[in-house]
Amino acid sequence: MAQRNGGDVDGWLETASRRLARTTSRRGFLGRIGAALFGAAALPLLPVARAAAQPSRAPSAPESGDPASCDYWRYCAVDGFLSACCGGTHTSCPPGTQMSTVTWIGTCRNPVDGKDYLISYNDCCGSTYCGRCFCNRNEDDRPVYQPGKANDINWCMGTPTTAYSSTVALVLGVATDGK
Amino acid sequence: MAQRNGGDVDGWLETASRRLARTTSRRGFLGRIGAALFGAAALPLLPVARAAAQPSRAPSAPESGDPASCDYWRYCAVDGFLSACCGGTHTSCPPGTQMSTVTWIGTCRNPVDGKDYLISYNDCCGSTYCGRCFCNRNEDDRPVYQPGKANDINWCMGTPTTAYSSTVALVLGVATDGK
Amino acid sequence: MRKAGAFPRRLLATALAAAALLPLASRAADSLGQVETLPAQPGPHWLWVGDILLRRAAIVDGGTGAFLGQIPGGVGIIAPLRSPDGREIYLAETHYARGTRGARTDLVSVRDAVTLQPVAEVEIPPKRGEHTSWVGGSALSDDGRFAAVANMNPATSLSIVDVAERRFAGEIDTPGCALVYAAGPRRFLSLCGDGTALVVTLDERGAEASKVRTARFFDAQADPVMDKPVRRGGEWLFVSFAGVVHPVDVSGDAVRFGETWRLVADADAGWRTGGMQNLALHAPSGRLYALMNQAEQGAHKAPGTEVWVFDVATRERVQRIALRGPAAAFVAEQAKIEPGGALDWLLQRALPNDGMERIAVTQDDAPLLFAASGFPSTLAVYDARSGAHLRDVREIGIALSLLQLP
Amino acid sequence: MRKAGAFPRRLLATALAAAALLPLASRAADSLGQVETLPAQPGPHWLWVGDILLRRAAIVDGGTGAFLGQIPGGVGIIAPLRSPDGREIYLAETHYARGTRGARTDLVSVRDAVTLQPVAEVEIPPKRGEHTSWVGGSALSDDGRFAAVANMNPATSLSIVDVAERRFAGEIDTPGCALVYAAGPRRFLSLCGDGTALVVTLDERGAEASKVRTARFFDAQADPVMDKPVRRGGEWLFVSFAGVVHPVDVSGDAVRFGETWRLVADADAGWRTGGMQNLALHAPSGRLYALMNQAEQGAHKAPGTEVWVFDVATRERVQRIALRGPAAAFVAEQAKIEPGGALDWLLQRALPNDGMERIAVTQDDAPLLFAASGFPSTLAVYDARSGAHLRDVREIGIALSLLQLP
Repeated sequence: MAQRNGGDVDGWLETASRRLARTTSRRGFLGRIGAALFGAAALPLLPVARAAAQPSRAPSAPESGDPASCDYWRYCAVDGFLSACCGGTHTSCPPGTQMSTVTWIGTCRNPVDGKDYLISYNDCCGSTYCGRCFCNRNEDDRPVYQPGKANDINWCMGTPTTAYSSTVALVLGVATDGK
Repeated sequence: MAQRNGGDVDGWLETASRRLARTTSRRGFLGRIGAALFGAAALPLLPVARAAAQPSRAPSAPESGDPASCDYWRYCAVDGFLSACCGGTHTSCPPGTQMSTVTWIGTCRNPVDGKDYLISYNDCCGSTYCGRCFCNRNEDDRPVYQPGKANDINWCMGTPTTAYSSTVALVLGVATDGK
Repeated sequence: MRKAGAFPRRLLATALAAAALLPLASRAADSLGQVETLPAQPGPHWLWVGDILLRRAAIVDGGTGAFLGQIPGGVGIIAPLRSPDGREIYLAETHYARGTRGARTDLVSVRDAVTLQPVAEVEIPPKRGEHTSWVGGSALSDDGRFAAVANMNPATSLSIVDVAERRFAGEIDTPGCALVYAAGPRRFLSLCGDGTALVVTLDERGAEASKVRTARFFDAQADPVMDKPVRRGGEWLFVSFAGVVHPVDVSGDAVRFGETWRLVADADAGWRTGGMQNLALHAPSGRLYALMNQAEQGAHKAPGTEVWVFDVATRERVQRIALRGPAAAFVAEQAKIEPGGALDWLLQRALPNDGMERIAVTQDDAPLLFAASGFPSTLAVYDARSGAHLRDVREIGIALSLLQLP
Repeated sequence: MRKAGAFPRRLLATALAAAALLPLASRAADSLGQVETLPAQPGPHWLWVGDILLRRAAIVDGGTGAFLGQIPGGVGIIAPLRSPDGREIYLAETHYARGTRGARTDLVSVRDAVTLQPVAEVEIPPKRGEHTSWVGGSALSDDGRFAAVANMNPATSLSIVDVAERRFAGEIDTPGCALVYAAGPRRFLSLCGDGTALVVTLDERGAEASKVRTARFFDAQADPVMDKPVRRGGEWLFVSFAGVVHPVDVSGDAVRFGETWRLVADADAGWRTGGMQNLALHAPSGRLYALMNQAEQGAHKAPGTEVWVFDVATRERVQRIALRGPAAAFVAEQAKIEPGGALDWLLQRALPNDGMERIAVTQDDAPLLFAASGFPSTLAVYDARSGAHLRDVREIGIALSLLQLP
């Protein structure tokens, strides 16, 4: 059935099939379920930060980019389905879910002002997998025994159930520490 | 990016992609989950036959073919994952399941002796979807309000749970009626 | 893009230093704990999209392709019902205490339609039936008071729930008949194996007031009607295996059967109506949409490559809409190829069109036609009047099932 | 092939004619109600294969590619444990009464290893942790008496189950430490965020007899060990982000730390060990298999394109096995292209190799190396000695997770 070797295939079909294969394997729909189901990033040992207990005061960070894209600056340490693709936004959970009160913190550089911001990756919980816009950026991810930095952990904790649906990325403030 | 029209693509890649597409859409793995989740075929109105109450006496039908293939003669009215691909055989359920006691009956012609046999399509229940060798042959399938012939119905009834896993095809005997 | 680790490492060096975060967190810019809500009434182009493996019904806006939210279901059919005032969503659910084993609980859950949060549940007998199309598994009485759930174990009955009082109102046997369709303020209709229908009327408390078998209105042996009808006001339209339309008028005290007519003219021999959900109806214009195929066997279930549009008043076919193939749509999605371009055109030509399994039509003045395939899971959106392909909704699920207007 | 409908139609014409079947059924040739069982002991080439979406662990024979059976799990980690005598399978499970909501129940179920049927269950506190790799979520003490389940909510602890008495034996706090690995007849080991390990010893009733933090054996900040170790007898081998092997000897009363050594020589700069399950070990030969990649970021999680084989005694690399790519394997499966042919060869060349995420090695004298990818779900089987590709196990699941020897 095969008459030619791989180098002879038509450019467009090879391109398409490579794109297909790549997206199927890593970014396609199936890839977005559970390659790593959840998200995480910075922070110390237990007890981890209880985001819900923290006040909201400062003006938001200046913004650019698409919150429905994995490349969006706040997602430098995200690992999960983007709430922005699931009926929520990058700062709010989809209807029918609850935002986790326990969270993990990343530090991402905002391209607009060049500053580093602390980002809280809260999971949206209590529903099924959203299944859209899976993003996994493993920079500075740590093992599960360093839970505050482990993005392999299901952080649906402090919610009525641990069922994971999607993830938001909240700006907590400018990271003024140690830079 | 596209330089040629569809008629110019290399034969082998087109063949492969067509096969891929066809099998992906209908016979590939995803296609085997739930295109129709369950099976069914002949029989009258309620109450449907309770297979477990029926005796086993006659010699088995002469056999040819592959019980792990949709083309196998007993599967003329099957709709589900083949038990033979799931840890069971065409006449026994996989470990960890229970065989349904309520069933639907098909009439299939055995290519070896040319006779028509009554086939009981019992579901294997109490586990998750097997997900292998999905077969759906809709010949003489009827609507759900004719349940004894409706292969869209989950026939995991009379078992501890209705969780569907796979399906067997038992020879009940030669169909002597009305031929 | 990211400045690496100086901050977290320093913190880590200070064991149990969570408190150290608070001064930083006090500058928080985004509010915590925010959860979106939906508008009080569904949008004109919304659609529920069921998924067997993700076990959910998702709300999609066909006009924008946006995914608006989802409600999780249990084992089996997931088919949300919306209260007439739009405020609540009722969902029949089945759960096992241990996933696939253990005690079974069937219930009708009540969700707030704005928050999608569960607000109540009513337990019903653990007898709910399960079938693949997910059509006719439950229904809400036209006055919005009673939900009926079709049981099959294999004996058939209806479980009646008083959704206003959050109360199980009782079970009504429907021997020889199955499924359930709304048929009046306090009335439901089931189809029977002998070609009749069973009309169940409820009293003020949801108990059986009357249960009447109609005359035979179709030949159950020679040409049964498919169990996936559509409704326009007081009339249900059933289509038989051979493409005969059987109108059933439920507007009056007695159920009446209208004159039958054919979808497939002699000139169209070889075409049949088929698929898991093969009819849709745009009530304002009286247009009936039928999914058509040319399968040689099992045509009543085979996916369709075209949608034929009929004027119910004149019984004339007014349009044929050729559907794009699901395989090409799936490949285009995975490869992020936009519809309408050259690559998309090539894909549509290069890949076989295995047909779509389900259709739905919105009820507004600029109606959309949805066509879906379970595997690969694709959801295409067309202009229901022109037939023009508008978009494919990307990443819509793993194993699509019921399409349902909200 | 099938003779159409004369029989059923005639039967249908006779309403409620089920009884008419009995004379026919009395000629039944096949026995009804038969369910397969498994051999008393697992085969040498068996493998458990987890699936996140199908919520199961399947048993596959790598030697034949046969699918032998499955056990369903609940929400979260599905990682079966087998009793030392081979007769029972223990599985930590989490269930919600309403699927994704309602009362939560955590338990350790007991299944007969021959029938795969559940025979008992022991409820534990609803605190079980969930993480993606599924490694280290539970463990069985070496004497087979106690199962330990790693909790995280986010406080960490172990739930201890006396599997012999089917009894919850208690909860042991493990502050600052997480996960669980067997480390002796009545002993478990957890890893701690500061580079130490926590050694928990049980008394005869499964209560805490002692709980000791070891010295620091790795630098938790500069080069932490990955949480996916492998065991050979009394020794666990942990590999750090930078590829340093940390042996941990649990054979004696005190846990001892062996001399570290490197998987990646200077000449191999750019290669790292990574993936969800990136180590395997053939105990009889002392061969360590490591999944290797050349990722620029997040290498500890990136899928691997090669497996490097090391002799643990000499610490020398003895082999490199190039892995076939998952995308090509997936396409070949879907298109039913057999490995080894020309089309297969072309697919392997034409499609990019994104690497595999998990490996496992059987413990017999003719060991098999398994390499799996979650998405697309592919499971490849290699000769673990020669590195030759033997087969791909087809239709193995939707979202593969843990590979585990039975």
